[in-house]
Amino acid sequence: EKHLTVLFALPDLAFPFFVHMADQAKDEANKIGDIDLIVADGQRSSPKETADVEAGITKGVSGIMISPNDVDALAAGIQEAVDAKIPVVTIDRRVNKVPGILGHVGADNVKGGEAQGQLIEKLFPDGATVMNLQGQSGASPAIDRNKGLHNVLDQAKDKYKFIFEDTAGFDRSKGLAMTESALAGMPKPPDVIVAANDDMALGALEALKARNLLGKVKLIGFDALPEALGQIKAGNMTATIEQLPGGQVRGALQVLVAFLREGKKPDQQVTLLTPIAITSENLDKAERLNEVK
Amino acid sequence: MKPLLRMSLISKRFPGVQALDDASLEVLPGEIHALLGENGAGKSTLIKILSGAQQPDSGTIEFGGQSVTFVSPHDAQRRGIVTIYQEFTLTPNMTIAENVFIGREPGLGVFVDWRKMASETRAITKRLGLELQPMSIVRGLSVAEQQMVEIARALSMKSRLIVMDEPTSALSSAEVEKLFRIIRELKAHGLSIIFVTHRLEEVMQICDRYTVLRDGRLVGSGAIANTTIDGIIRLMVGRQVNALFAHREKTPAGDVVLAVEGLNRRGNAQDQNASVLADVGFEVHRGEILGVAGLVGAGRTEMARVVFGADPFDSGRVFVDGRQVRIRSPQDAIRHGIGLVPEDRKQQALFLALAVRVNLSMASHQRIMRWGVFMDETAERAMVEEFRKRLNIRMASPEQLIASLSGGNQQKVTLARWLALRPKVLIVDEPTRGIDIVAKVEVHNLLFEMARSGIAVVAISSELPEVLAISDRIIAMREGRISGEIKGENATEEVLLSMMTLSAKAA
Amino acid sequence: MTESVHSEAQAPAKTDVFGFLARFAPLIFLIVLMTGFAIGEPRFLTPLNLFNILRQVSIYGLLAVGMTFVILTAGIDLSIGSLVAFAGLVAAAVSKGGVSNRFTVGAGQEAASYGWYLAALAAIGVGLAGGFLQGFAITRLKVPPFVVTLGGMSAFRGGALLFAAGGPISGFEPNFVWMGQGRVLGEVPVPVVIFVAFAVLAHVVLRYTRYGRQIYAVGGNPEAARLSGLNVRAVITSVYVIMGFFAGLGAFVLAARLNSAEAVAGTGYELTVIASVVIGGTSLFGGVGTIFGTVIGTILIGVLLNGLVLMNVSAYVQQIIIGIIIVLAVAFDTFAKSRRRVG
Amino acid sequence: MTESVHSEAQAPAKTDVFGFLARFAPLIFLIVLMTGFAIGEPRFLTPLNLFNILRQVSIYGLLAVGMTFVILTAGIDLSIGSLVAFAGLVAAAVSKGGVSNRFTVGAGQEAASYGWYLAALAAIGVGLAGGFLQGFAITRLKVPPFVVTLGGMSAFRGGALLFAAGGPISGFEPNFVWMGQGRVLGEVPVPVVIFVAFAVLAHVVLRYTRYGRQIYAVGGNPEAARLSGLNVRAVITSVYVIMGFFAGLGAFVLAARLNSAEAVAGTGYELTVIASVVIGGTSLFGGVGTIFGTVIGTILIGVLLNGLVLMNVSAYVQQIIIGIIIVLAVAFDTFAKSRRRVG
Ligand SMILES: Nc1ncnc2c1ncn2[C@@H]1O[C@H](COP(=O)(O)OP(=O)(O)OP(=O)(O)O)[C@@H](O)[C@H]1O
Ligand SMILES: Nc1ncnc2c1ncn2[C@@H]1O[C@H](COP(=O)(O)OP(=O)(O)OP(=O)(O)O)[C@@H](O)[C@H]1O
Ligand SMILES: [Mg+2]
Ligand SMILES: [Mg+2]
Repeated sequence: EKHLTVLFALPDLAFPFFVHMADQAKDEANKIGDIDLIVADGQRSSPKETADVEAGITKGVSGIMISPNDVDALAAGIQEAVDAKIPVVTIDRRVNKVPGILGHVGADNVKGGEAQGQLIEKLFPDGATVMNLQGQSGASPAIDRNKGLHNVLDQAKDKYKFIFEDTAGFDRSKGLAMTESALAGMPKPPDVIVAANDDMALGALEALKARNLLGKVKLIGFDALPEALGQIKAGNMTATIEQLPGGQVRGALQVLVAFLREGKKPDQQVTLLTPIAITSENLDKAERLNEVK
Repeated sequence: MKPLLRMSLISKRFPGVQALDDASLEVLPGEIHALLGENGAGKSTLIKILSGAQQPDSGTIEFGGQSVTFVSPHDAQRRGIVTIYQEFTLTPNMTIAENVFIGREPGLGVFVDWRKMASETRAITKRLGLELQPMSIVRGLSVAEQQMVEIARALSMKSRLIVMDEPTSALSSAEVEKLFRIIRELKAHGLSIIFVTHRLEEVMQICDRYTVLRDGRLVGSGAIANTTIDGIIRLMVGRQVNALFAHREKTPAGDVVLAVEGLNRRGNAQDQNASVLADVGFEVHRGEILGVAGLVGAGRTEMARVVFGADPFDSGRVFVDGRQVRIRSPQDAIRHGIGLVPEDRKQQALFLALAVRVNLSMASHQRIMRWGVFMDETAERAMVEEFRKRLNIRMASPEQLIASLSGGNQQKVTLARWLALRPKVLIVDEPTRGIDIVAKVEVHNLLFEMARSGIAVVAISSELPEVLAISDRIIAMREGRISGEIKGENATEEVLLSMMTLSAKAA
Repeated sequence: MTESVHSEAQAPAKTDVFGFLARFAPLIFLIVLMTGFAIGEPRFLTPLNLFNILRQVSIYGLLAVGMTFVILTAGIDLSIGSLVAFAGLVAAAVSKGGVSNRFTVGAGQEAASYGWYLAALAAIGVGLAGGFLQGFAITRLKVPPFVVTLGGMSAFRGGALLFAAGGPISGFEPNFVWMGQGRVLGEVPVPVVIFVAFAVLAHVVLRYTRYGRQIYAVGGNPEAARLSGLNVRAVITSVYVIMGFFAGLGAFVLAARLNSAEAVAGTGYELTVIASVVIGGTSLFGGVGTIFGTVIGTILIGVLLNGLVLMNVSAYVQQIIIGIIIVLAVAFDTFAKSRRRVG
Repeated sequence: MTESVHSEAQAPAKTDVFGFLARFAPLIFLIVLMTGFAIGEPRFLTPLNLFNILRQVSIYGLLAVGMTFVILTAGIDLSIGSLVAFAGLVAAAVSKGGVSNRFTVGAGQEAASYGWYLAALAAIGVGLAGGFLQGFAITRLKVPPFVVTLGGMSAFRGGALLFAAGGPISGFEPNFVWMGQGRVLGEVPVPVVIFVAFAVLAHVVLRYTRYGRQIYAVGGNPEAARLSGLNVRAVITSVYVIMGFFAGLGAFVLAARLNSAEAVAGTGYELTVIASVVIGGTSLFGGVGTIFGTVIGTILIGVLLNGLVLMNVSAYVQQIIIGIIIVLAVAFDTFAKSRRRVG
């Protein structure tokens, strides 16, 4: 067994979603054994994450796992790693431009947004009024999730009306304030509130609670955080989107280790896990259900 | 008699200078004690140590028979030592009353009683003969008024010793008289006073004893009654100095260079509608020194600033060499050959963090540029050297920070800044404020030399002897108006005083 | 910086137009803005919406009150967003009954859960400690406030992230949550009551106490204040401690309001809060400003955010408009003040 | 702010320890830091890593050079992060052959694609315009720089988001990309060359030209500068224009380096850049500072970020350490200077 040092570059460790990824990676690394895992925080900045990759190259890591902050902007950094003959596995978001990436394990954000849209279609086959809390302006997951949602619902524009759309910056208190303001300005509450992450959905939840609309307005989040799962269990939230981050990370690390220790290339270069909408009916499919106490 | 204060063998070093070198000072109860010395002799440093604002490197202080150490100004104040510093210590955006009672506001518990604060302030300003509203903001006051507020604050404190570091440098004779009256009153109540000034006549007039410092060392002390101005000067500079005020042979005045007509400007801090300048008009000739006399707040500074384009005006016309010119900024004024040496050196003239060389050349970059963009530092150094010689500026090197020069030398650099520009008209506002007697004579000589070289000099001064000594012609101002004009040789202090205090019509 | 003219609002009330304008410039600006929104969207003026606005600004408002003290001494505090996150997490952990079970999900009815007042005290304690540390660095190490609190911004955020280990802490006991979500007297949200109460207290302190005058004196001319016998270092340290107090209190109310605390809370608050204070007429150069102005400034920003959302202005355009209005509001105030008095 | 003491680096070089320390405090601090990292991780000192650090800091460095001009006049510019995003997007769109086909995917070999120099000019043009607007508001509306550029920060970000509504723009022609990713003389990254060239140019301007003199004068004492016949307004406006130039240039290099431009680029840069400048010994109160110091300050922050990652320090702890080191670096500089000259 060869001792390995693996760099895991993440876009933002201030967000629970990525922290969970990091925890899962550490756990998997322990399970596999004899792996030093270096976790680097890109702090939401592509140049910073590029610098993290470069630091990894300097350190001479055996392999790199990366969840890119932005697929285009990180291409240069990943190319450097590939050029330095360090195997790279991408997670979550796929970098097409760089040839020679060992593999990709991910669940597409656009697909996740589409799952939100499909759920709305399922819940309201006859149409609905939709309030959409978007993620941080300009950030690529925000753009992609929004795009997926619109991909689905815009096909039936006359049925599904976006009566309110604004960014709440992935932030819980903005989600709350925005929902309050929006509800105050609407003659009638929307049928469904859909948010680009669970944080904003949980903020909206507090606003709904204050106006006694809990359960009356459907509320859909994204990321399947334990807290959201708990609220779904309690019936206060309708759904969230599970991208199986733990599964992605574990799969990616296995691919990397297999290559480094046995020289085995993955069977398929790209492994896509399909994001699923978690509702009270399929809660058991959620990765982090065990964290709900 | 046992001294009230005994400072012994006080030393204080700043990087590069030994400001105090075993200096000592004794003050008796109920006396007015003059602390004297050239610029940079260490007077203010000694005072700051006495008031707890700075700590000495070595030495001891006894006050009221007890050995004391002051680690903060608060300590000294608690013991009854009250200081009026040379640099203003007012807070511009607060009211006069607040400034007077800062840190000692009257009131109940933690609360301030505004009404009481205002009435007590009014009482003190009355005593000083001032017409100031306790609730008006300090930032709008003239320099002299601010000085009076500083004095009011000192009077409002319970004290056994009041230290006054150059309180009169910003005052004209009328205010000085009021101040002296109060000082005598304080003395009569048994207080002691340390009095710093560069005007030695004042020392003769009011002080009981003196102490002279030179280069941070005690060089002499004694009773005023046993000495003369010349004797004090000898102690201060360490050699014989002859002329108090230099004299010069008068040259015939040339053509009119600058003429001002009907200048008006309204509005000040206290009153929007008051006139700061009302129908001001005057002429200056080539090679002439025009003295401008006036009481505090008479509008002399304002007139100078308006002519120089530093402040706007409402109406009026300015002519240079007979042609009307539009002056709306200092740049305009400079382009037409007008310069201004402002009243407040620190705030308005000096770049304290920059070298002497850079300060000196600031207004005349055009003269020492290469290819239109680069500074020619060789030429610049030559220029500094030229003025160092001509003006006898004492400095270690052109690269020395100007902050480390003495006041007199700073003033010479400021004058040099304008001479380098070769102006047609140079307005100097209180050109010898706060500089020692020797430097003052040098500055006067400099003004004479400027006049001789054909510059028209407008010299504003609150010191009547100075105005009388240097001017070919004198105008007096009162309440924003020109209240009189007189030829230099015909003028006396009495005549000028009456022009300054009587209304324009009566004059 | 540039030679802008500012002045105290305490000048004697004269009957001149510019004096009036100068004194009430931010209020006038606010009224104009509100009128605009009311015309554009009648629902803007409903009591429900106005209370929403007040509740939304109450946390910014508490921070802005603290920031007024800091800015009056010519200081600045960039660390408050991070400090709010940190203090909120600590309050949350306390409410959940200690650090070990901070991540248990549920409404916090566990036996070990501590009362809301302990949570509040914990948050305030963290705020005070953070503020004191920074005040100490500013006065003793003589590092400018901008730099110290920039360092604090990074360090407290790191601390918050470390403490939260990535996960939000949520689900508090009902009394805690009531402090953020409850209402009194029928309609008035509790956070608004807290905000108003502390704003009034701060106003009294600044306007009527010796300590308040000392703050203005230190801000107006620190050297003069020192020579007048004031303990300048203590005053400067104290304003950061006060800011810390308000950061802790704000963190507590924020956690209660969201029923949750997380490490990314408060990001970017510092700039919004500073903008509120400055719009309210407080000078960044120190010595000039009032709590009344700060309250107006805070509400102005809240109205702006709410009104633009109500009028359905695109999120991007909102940012542009907000940027421009901040500048215009301060320009208006500066203009009014400069006309009042000849500089 | 507080009474810290700063002074010009142009004082005569004397052979006193504190004078030397004061002059080279940031450099000494940097050397100590680098020694620490070199001991902890020998790979830190490899040429590859050192060039990486230089390349990583080159964009911050360009911005910091511009910021030095601004801070020398006692100003500040909080808008640069947003301006970088906006200018980068415009450059990207130009490179892709115009606004209409800015989102086409591919390496930009489309017929309509414009050359890299046009892209660079566009970015710089945007920067200059943004800087001028802000300088104008500061000098004419008399709004403090902090407020104007806070407004600009919001407004330019809104503009960038509006421009990039569809997401990042990426895939430029090879010459463009070379400006960010290429190397010359074997090893030296192009961005480093650009940074060094402009730093030298800025040094010459500040140290040897009349304009540089005027900047120090205006920063040191604006009133005295005005009374010496300097056009203070023009000088102040100009430094924001210069800052804008560097923001545009930085945006161009950043876009080239990442082969992509996005609306969220540059978030938070302003604070890192200001920290670099201040660590380099430039006083926030104006009139004191050098480009040399700024370069050192920038490298110091780059070294810190790189070294901590190399030594495998946990991400959260990194933030705490960075916060503390920023404060310590400035404290060391202040201390050294205060010993040289007492104020
Ligand atoms: N804070 C300081 N740092 C460095 N040098 C100083 C400082 N304060 C005073 N000095 C120097 O100490 C010496 C004594 O200065 P001081 O101000 O005591 O003189 P002074 O007698 O009051 O002069 P003046 O009549 O001009 O007021 C001078 O050389 C001055 O430059
Ligand atoms: N910056 C200012 N703002 C408002 N009012 C001012 C200002 N400067 C001076 N004044 C007022 O203008 C009037 C004229 O003052 P000015 O300074 O011109 O008088 P002066 O004759 O030079 O007296 P001083 O000896 O005090 O300098 C005074 O009443 C003063 O209060
Ligand atoms: Mg003195
Ligand atoms: Mg005057």
